[in-house]
Amino acid sequence: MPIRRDKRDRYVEVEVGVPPEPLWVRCEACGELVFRRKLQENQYICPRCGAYFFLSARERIASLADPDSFQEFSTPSICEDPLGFSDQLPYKERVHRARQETGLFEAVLAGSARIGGIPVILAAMDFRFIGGSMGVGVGEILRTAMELAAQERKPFVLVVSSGGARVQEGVLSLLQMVKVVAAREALAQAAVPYIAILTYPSTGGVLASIGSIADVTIAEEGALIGFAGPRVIEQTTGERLPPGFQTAKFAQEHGMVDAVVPRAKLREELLRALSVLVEGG
Amino acid sequence: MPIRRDKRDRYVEVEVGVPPEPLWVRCEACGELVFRRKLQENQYICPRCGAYFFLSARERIASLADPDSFQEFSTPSICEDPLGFSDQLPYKERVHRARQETGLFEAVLAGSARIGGIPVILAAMDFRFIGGSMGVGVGEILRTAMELAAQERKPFVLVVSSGGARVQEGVLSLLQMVKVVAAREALAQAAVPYIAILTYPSTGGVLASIGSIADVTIAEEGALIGFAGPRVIEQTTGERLPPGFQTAKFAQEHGMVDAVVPRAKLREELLRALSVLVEGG
Amino acid sequence: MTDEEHLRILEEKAAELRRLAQENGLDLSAELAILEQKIAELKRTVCEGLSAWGRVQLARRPDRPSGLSFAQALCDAFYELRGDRAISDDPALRGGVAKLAGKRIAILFHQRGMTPEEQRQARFGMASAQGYWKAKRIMEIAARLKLPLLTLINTPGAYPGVQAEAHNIAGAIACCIWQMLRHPGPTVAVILGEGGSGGAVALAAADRVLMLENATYSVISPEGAASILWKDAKFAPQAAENLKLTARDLWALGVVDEVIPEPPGGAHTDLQKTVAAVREAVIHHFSELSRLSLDELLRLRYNRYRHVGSAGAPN
Amino acid sequence: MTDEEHLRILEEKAAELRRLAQENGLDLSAELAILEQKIAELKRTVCEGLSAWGRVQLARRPDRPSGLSFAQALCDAFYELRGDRAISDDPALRGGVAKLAGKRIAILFHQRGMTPEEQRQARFGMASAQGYWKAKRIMEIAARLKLPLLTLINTPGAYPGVQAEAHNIAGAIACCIWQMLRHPGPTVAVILGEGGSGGAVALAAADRVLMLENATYSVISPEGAASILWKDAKFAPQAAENLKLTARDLWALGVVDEVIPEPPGGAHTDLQKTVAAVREAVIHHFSELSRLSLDELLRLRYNRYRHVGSAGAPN
Ligand SMILES: [Zn+2]
Ligand SMILES: [Zn+2]
Repeated sequence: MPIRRDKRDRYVEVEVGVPPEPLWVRCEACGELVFRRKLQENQYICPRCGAYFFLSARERIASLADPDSFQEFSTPSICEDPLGFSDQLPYKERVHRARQETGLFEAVLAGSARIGGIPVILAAMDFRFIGGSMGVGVGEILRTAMELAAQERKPFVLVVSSGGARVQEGVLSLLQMVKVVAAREALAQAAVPYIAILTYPSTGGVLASIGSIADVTIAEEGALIGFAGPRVIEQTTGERLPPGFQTAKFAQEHGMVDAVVPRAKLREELLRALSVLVEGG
Repeated sequence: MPIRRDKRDRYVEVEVGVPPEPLWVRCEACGELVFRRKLQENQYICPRCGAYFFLSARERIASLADPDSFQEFSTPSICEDPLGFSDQLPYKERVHRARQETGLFEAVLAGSARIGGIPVILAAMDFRFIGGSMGVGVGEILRTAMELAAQERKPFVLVVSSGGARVQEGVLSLLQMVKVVAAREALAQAAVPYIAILTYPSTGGVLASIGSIADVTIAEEGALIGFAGPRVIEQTTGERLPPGFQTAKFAQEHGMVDAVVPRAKLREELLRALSVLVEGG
Repeated sequence: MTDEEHLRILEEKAAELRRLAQENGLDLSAELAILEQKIAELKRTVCEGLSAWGRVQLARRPDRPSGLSFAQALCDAFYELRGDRAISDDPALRGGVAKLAGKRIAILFHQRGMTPEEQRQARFGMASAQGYWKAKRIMEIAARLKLPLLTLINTPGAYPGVQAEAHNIAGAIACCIWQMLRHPGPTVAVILGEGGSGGAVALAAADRVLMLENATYSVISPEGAASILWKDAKFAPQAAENLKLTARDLWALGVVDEVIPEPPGGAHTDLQKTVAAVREAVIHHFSELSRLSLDELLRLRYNRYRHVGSAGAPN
Repeated sequence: MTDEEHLRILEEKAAELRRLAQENGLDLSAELAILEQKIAELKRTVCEGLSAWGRVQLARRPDRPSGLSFAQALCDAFYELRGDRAISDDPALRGGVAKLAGKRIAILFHQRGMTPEEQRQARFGMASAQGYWKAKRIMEIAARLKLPLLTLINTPGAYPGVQAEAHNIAGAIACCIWQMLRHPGPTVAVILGEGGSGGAVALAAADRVLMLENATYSVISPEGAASILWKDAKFAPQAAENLKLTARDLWALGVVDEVIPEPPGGAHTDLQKTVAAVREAVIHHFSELSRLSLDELLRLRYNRYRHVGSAGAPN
């Protein structure tokens, strides 16, 4: 995993070296060096200060799905680098590196799974993959997943962890917002429930599309939930941000989410929602 | 017309004596004695201070409809005094007096009309008739008017002037809220436009049903728009009411109305809306 | 001595007998049985003989069945949905998705609170604009997922406050009525305690409206009616009588489809029995409604409300 | 000397010639004709030769066609609808019902303002949560009245502010996209100036998307992209080039159905001509769409967006 640090707030990420994985990682919230296995056992929450480290898509799925129940979908066929984009690095190279570093095809991992025995379509975004940004690949994976959920009448569960749209795919990434909302409408047409879980971070174009229009919206305690980044807000408006701005609690106080739950209770909460939302049971 | 004074705010009503009508009326806002004909010519706005006197249903219809175009509907057949209600006066007696004083069957007058040549179904409430309150009679007249509008595909225009539900008809008056919303749905099913004009006063159960769900909502400048009365709010919550509370401007600032217009421009505004909302033209 | 005072004395005596029996190892079951029978009779008399005003008092008891705990007892499972998605979350009007007798429903209910702190938070069940905007949102989810809709009503009325007005509480109530009328599935409303004016009717535009025996449903509080019409709040009992706000009166008027009997002494004396009775009634009506096609359901619903109080109507 | 500077000098000369001719009663029409031809040629060169970054500058001009005055010029009649019915009214996103070529439509557009005061009020066309909640409301009215929907887009993006976040601007944008996708009638979006990210796409999920020749449509501002990807805002021109944000680029990508030519020199140089061109294009597309059944319309719309960027897609 690459070193990624977001200075905006207290949430921290795994400190890494070269593979194989380092034994110790530092919590940026409290400075503690934590034994890696201990961190894993504690669901990537700092045992000293309680700060949330974000989860990779695979870790997230492992934490929610019944053991061995997840069956990954095949990767979609998409236009790679549709704009021929290049900044300090060619976009193709960025994608290549992200794939190598994460072992994922794109910033979201989707498949069929069971949660407490209930068959679902489950997708989790991965912030390590170019900031969990949504481009054509993410859009296609989500669309396919939702259309299958509609067809098979299985609830769709999405764990959001995204900085927003994939800048390097330009308007095509913007239009993925429309694509995933269209697929969400397919779910609605089939009266199939959709549950969104907002984690760190749920921002930008992903929040302003598929992240905000679930039937049930659960926020993880450590989530960051907002459309615009705090720096952009401060720079554009000169406003001072209130304490706790864009936290899960802020979203709850402003009526945006149905529940805020700690990571350790997320699966239980999801199961409670699912068992009410599915017929029978 | 009876003497009616509402102490809540600066809006005033016509001071009366025995028929024939008195030559002079007093403006309670500024104390001026105004020559009656002059007041009429000025659309019942005090020529000295600009305070709005409310209009009777007939005056309102005359001010909006093309001359001689209004054709009143026949009165509905309703249960009179369905609860056998009696307070300081039997309810039947109250209705009887209101009918005599206003020359109306109920607190709303409805019929077909033309506005700038456009055929419409037009209804105006009359605050003099037991505070413009909505009981079974008002509910029936409005329902019939809307169902006819839906059937004949003519826009429905309603001028609200109501203190709320007709207390003396108990739950039956409460259920008129449901009745008029059901008829409003009939308009929607027929894709027929509905324009509400909120005047002094638009409150209680009428605002919380048919008054708030038009396609176009125009407030007269002198309107009072609110669900609960200022005294109730102060007594229940102990809150101090902000200046301008529940005025047309307050409603506009809080996104509740599409336009606020002075009485003299109401017909013109209505015509502008209608001519866009009807096909052809 | 009123029946109620008599009842209290008998209940104290029974409690003492039980204590004596336990402390001294005596068998007083025969004596207790007689006493308990008397208590039961008296309870029935108390409830049956209640004036409209007496029922208003009963309907307002903070320990009336209602709110979250009642919804949870009623349903096999309940998942709460919160927030209006634009302003905030109102603790006085709550709801979500639930399972009732194994079937999925959406549910909405007023929360009054029982402790003073809960009551303050929930404003004694007076929901604000945000509550009704949330209710509309949950109704839309129910429509999308094709869930039957159940509402449990117990509110003095919608909240009269500056912020409620600023967020258009009137429009929110109107939209709830409208959405309930359009709901593409069966709808049942149960008035559990107070059914107070606009705040109640916002959730009551249902295919079937049921009332607990001692619940009330009124266009205005008796005190409000008394001070407007009699110019003196002391006339509240008289206003209550005139307003025909009791379950039986409204059943006779054709406004209410079924009066659900309460345990002797009132619903609060035996919540479990009350839950069971409400549950049975609700399941019965949903099951009846589920036999109708959607077109029929909507047509019957519209007709029900289109004709309230017109000359040909059942009342 | 750049072409633009050259153009300004020639325009000043022409103005002087006209003044001379008028003041002195001279016939300088021959000289003027030559000059005007040169000006026209130069204008064409200026526009055709524009870099992506040049077009970004052009698209951002405060005198670009957009807003209320443009909507009024475009339509035969316009009646504005205001307010989100729950919070307030946003002056940066406006709309209502209108007549276009004698037919009823609903219309939504960004308002940027031309004077500094107007611009401050309208936050330079950055609409807040309330604006998008209002837009959703107007879309719902359009659906109810079965009106075709036209959107005119010109915004740097949605407003990034604390109140916008508190009122759930992300949810409001998502709901606009959703409602536009469900709209039971033809929808046409025209990007007139800046089509800035989420604030633009909220109104752009249409059956047909048209762009003025010098308009832009982008996932992020070039400055934003430059500071994120190049870590230096000075790379904005390079970012602009890479982002493929011009009308022609997007037409080539299949995102845009038609590029509406602007008068030589840009849309702001001849608003009347621009209005006429937009009007003609919009009427053309509405007329094409009106021939489709509702089922077909929705199917085509869904397919359009379901396949953006997938391997089999037209781009
Ligand atoms: Zn720590
Ligand atoms: Zn005066």
